[in-house]
Amino acid sequence: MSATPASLPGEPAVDQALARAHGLSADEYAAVLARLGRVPTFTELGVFAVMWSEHCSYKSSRKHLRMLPMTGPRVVGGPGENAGALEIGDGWVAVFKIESHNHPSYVEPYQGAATGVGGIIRDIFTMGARPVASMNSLKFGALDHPRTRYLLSGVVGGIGGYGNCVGVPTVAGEVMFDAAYNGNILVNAFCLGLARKGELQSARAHGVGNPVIYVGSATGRDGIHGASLLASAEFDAASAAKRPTVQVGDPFAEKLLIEACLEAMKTGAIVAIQDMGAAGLTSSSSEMAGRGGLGIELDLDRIPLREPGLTPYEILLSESQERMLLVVEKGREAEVAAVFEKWDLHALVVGRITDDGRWRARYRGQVVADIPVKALSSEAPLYDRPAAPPAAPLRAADAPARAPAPREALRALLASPNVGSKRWVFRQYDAIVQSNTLAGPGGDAAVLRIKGSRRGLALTVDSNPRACALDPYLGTVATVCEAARNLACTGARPAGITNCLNYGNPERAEIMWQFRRGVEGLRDAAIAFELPVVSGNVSFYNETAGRAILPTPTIAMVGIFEEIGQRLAIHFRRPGDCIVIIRTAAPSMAASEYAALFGAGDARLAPIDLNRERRLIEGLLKAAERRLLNSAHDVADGGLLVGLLEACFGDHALGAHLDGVDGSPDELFGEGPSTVIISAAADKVDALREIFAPLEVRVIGRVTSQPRLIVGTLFDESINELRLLYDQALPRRLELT
Amino acid sequence: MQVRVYVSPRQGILDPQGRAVENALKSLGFADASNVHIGRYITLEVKGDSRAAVEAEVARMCDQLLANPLIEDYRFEVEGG
Amino acid sequence: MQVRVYVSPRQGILDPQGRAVENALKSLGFADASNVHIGRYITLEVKGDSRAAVEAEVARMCDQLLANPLIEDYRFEVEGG
Amino acid sequence: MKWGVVRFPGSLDDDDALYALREVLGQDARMLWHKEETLGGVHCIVLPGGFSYGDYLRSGAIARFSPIMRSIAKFADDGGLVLGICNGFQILCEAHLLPGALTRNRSLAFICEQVTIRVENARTPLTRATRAGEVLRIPIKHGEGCYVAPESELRAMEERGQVLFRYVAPDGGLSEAANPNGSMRAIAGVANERFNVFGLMPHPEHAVEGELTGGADGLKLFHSLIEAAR
Ligand SMILES: Nc1ncnc2c1ncn2[C@@H]1O[C@H](COP(=O)(O)OP(=O)(O)O)[C@@H](O)[C@H]1O
Ligand SMILES: [Mg+2]
Repeated sequence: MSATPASLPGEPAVDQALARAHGLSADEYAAVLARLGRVPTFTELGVFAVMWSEHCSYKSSRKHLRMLPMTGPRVVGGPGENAGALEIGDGWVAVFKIESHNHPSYVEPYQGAATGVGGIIRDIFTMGARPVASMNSLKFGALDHPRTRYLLSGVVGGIGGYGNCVGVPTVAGEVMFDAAYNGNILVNAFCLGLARKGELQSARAHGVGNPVIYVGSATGRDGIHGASLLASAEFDAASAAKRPTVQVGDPFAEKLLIEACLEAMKTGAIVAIQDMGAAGLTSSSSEMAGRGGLGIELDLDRIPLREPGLTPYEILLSESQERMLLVVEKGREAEVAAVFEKWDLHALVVGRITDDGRWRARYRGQVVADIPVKALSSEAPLYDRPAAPPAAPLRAADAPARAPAPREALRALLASPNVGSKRWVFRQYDAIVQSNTLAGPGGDAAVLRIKGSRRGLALTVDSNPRACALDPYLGTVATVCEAARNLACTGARPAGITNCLNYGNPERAEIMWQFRRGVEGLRDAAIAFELPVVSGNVSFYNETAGRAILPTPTIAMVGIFEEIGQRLAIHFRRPGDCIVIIRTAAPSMAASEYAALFGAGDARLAPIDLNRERRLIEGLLKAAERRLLNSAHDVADGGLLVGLLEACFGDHALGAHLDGVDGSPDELFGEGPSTVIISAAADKVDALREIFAPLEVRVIGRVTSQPRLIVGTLFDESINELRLLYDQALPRRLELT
Repeated sequence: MQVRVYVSPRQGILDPQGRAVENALKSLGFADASNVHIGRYITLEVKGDSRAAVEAEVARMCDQLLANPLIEDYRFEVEGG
Repeated sequence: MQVRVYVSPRQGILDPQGRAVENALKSLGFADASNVHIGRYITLEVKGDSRAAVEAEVARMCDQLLANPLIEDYRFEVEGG
Repeated sequence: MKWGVVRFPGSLDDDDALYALREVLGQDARMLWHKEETLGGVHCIVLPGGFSYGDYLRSGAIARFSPIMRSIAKFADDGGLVLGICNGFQILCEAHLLPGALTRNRSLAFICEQVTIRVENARTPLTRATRAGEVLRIPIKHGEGCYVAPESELRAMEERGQVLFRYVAPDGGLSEAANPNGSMRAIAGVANERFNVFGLMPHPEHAVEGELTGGADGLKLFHSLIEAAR
């Protein structure tokens, strides 16, 4: 029945050179010819190019990602679905994922970041989960780089502009500035949704003859080859010519889609559903058919278009936002359409499921593409690219440039945009809509309640590219440890990981080595903490003119409270409480902000003892459960004193008097393996010693009602004054013109 | 001199604002309205010796700040001088 | 007919966007720019029998939806027909 | 007392308002769909926060024309109680049920944070459970909350007591820094001349659970309305 597909009049002739221009290597083009048994049509070439791009096929990373532990007693839903899901108790399932939108955000920061948020939210509700929380991880170039402020305000504006308008609270995130990102910023967006167990939606088509339905915005020329090809090639001057039309987000359309899709799912008539993300209609249709082992036929004349004259090639490759593709039980189309009409959306039948395993598209009575579904969905090329460590370390230790007085060092650290408060950023995000946010941005992790349950969730996203630059393996292990600690400091038990692995060009052996070591670090740490990696994303080619970003594996972690009443905050609460630190190893200057400001970085990261890290986590959880603690805070950027001050910066204007620290720069400002600061009543300290053994529980001072930071004879400083430095770190740099 | 700059969404770029307003106009009973697009209307004064000099300066302002060339087109008028 | 509507902040109403753009222009070195105001530029097509009919309809659109008379002024041009 | 919370397609705090009324305050509250025209015999209508119709043009400009707004205008005309929160406030202004307009924040940025507001008139159905001069802690989250009205109108509103809340520092004092969005006369909330229609930018429905989330000062406003309807 199927006529041999042909290119349309006026379309370029397909040959190896054109394939090359589409990013397909000679071998890949040969594989296309072999799979089809003929020369592809122009449309088919475009389809292969996007589906076999790095972004869509994970061809360089897939082999390594298989190392990651993806299963566990809480994991639900098989691999291959759109996002991972975790059972969290009381019949609830949490669906979460993080994804990059780096290149689009560099080109057009507002829309790039906005559509990144929109895309990840669609990934979540497509699974039948209501999106309840967002986070983001942002890396910018140096603040004094001419483009940084523009990119920062655009990205933050775009995240807020989209997230605030769809009603998903942005509850946590991170921001870092480093010259390594001058030419390649990173925008990684996370979303978590909740579903009732048993109500997860599938993206696996079944039922031959079932109609394929399109809902959402009309298709335009946006982002043709956008996410797929742009994110699969280095970013250089030449790519300016390749630059796709910028995708513009429409958060109101997304809000309608969220509500309408979740409501339509309740009819039970939806067999499969997937958002049209990268490679739009092509990937969503071929992946749904592929998972079901079936075929699919699309009638391109029925696709709603935003402007006339789009070619089949453009329709299939468009990355217009806010679109969903559904497979619906035959005969129940009207029922589904009625729900969408309620939300002023139109559900259009644009194709059907077939039994022949082919992915076929018709346009004006002619077949323009006819490809085995498997060739698109599961038979993309796979590479084992060469990997080798670099000849010289990425970042050598600087000679100590100078050794500032501790008082001066502390002030410089507090005023550093990497250490100071990120309030300028997160006050632009609605963090409280949905009324579940018990702790929003500003703590170690966000805390959400689940209404009608004693349970709750904690969320954090972390990365440590400077550590990864020194050692991509240990840096990743350290990042996982930090995320787990951030959760445990709120009293939540770490339960699952999602990750976004941002690296340079994988065709270079040293980048591939960084990547492989990163995945190994993630694997080892995840196994040590018994945490499944339920979803993730890889972003390669983050380099400009041959200069790659620092290796940046971003780890988002979700923790569970069985009893939300046990949650802890970072702020000291009672004058007279003991201030206690617990460490897994001696602090070090390696990869610290102190080293970045003053030099004096160690060339090597200290090894990490995962058993001790785990003790620390378990100790925190047990102490929280027995309600021994009044606060807990993880020491991160800036080191111990900065951490102490953050614990003082609560509503109560308390202070700290330390007499148990040695006053060396390493002790006061070192970061490196883990330290947590807790406060507890003096009569609880013995119980803490028992719980944390063999880790040392060291009492270093007392919480005071006087708002001063007193460290032996070294300092006696006004907390309010230091707080001003910390609060103004970003505004002072951004708002002065 | 008095300058008026008109910035509008580039053709083919999604214009959610225009679409929302078009729908609203329709539902208000203005069935005759179509193809609605929304951009920015910027007025400013620019000192300069000649109209040509001002025009050149305004073009630079547009390229650098007033319009985003990736998603917007602009045109402008200079009056006086 | 082709219609262009210009909506601008009413005199005396705070126009923080205009001020921000003015500051940004200054910091980019455009010292000659002043009195910057930012409004909306709306283009649309309106079917109608006569120019007068279209003008009357557009005025209604502006009063009802396109501008808020408390804070904004508008004017428009109709072309063709 | 029966409450109706209006759901526009882009409403976001509709469920939060319903949660506060039902679960926290134990009230009889129902959702009203924007395409409906019947109000179901409620005593008080809440127009919640969000982006009613995307609000790309001006906040509330399009929502004002929805079918339910016709009924609400009539309801208000008959003396029914109407509370607009954030986007609801914007809609009520656009619909001319409240004076003035809400424009972009002075900083041009969206702001989400706890603010403190001072009660300026405690003898209204929305404020009777508070004291004049009392400072309430309630969160805001908006990009267009800068209240503007002609000077003559503002003077008349002040004389009639229509200015209900002002942004102040925690000690109750007025200051530039305490005015988060640049509102004229630091106005955070107003009433109509008849004192049955109210609008405010802060979100009382996000300040009903004490320690848990945003404080409990929002309860005072809901309690006021409950007393008033008695
Ligand atoms: N982009 C962002 N979005 C939302 N919240 C952010 C963002 N950046 C930082 N934050 C918040 O600021 C606080 C400090 O961030 P960070 O120093 O990275 O935390 P930590 O060191 O504990 O991981 C955290 O509560 C974080 O959630
Ligand atoms: Mg932390």
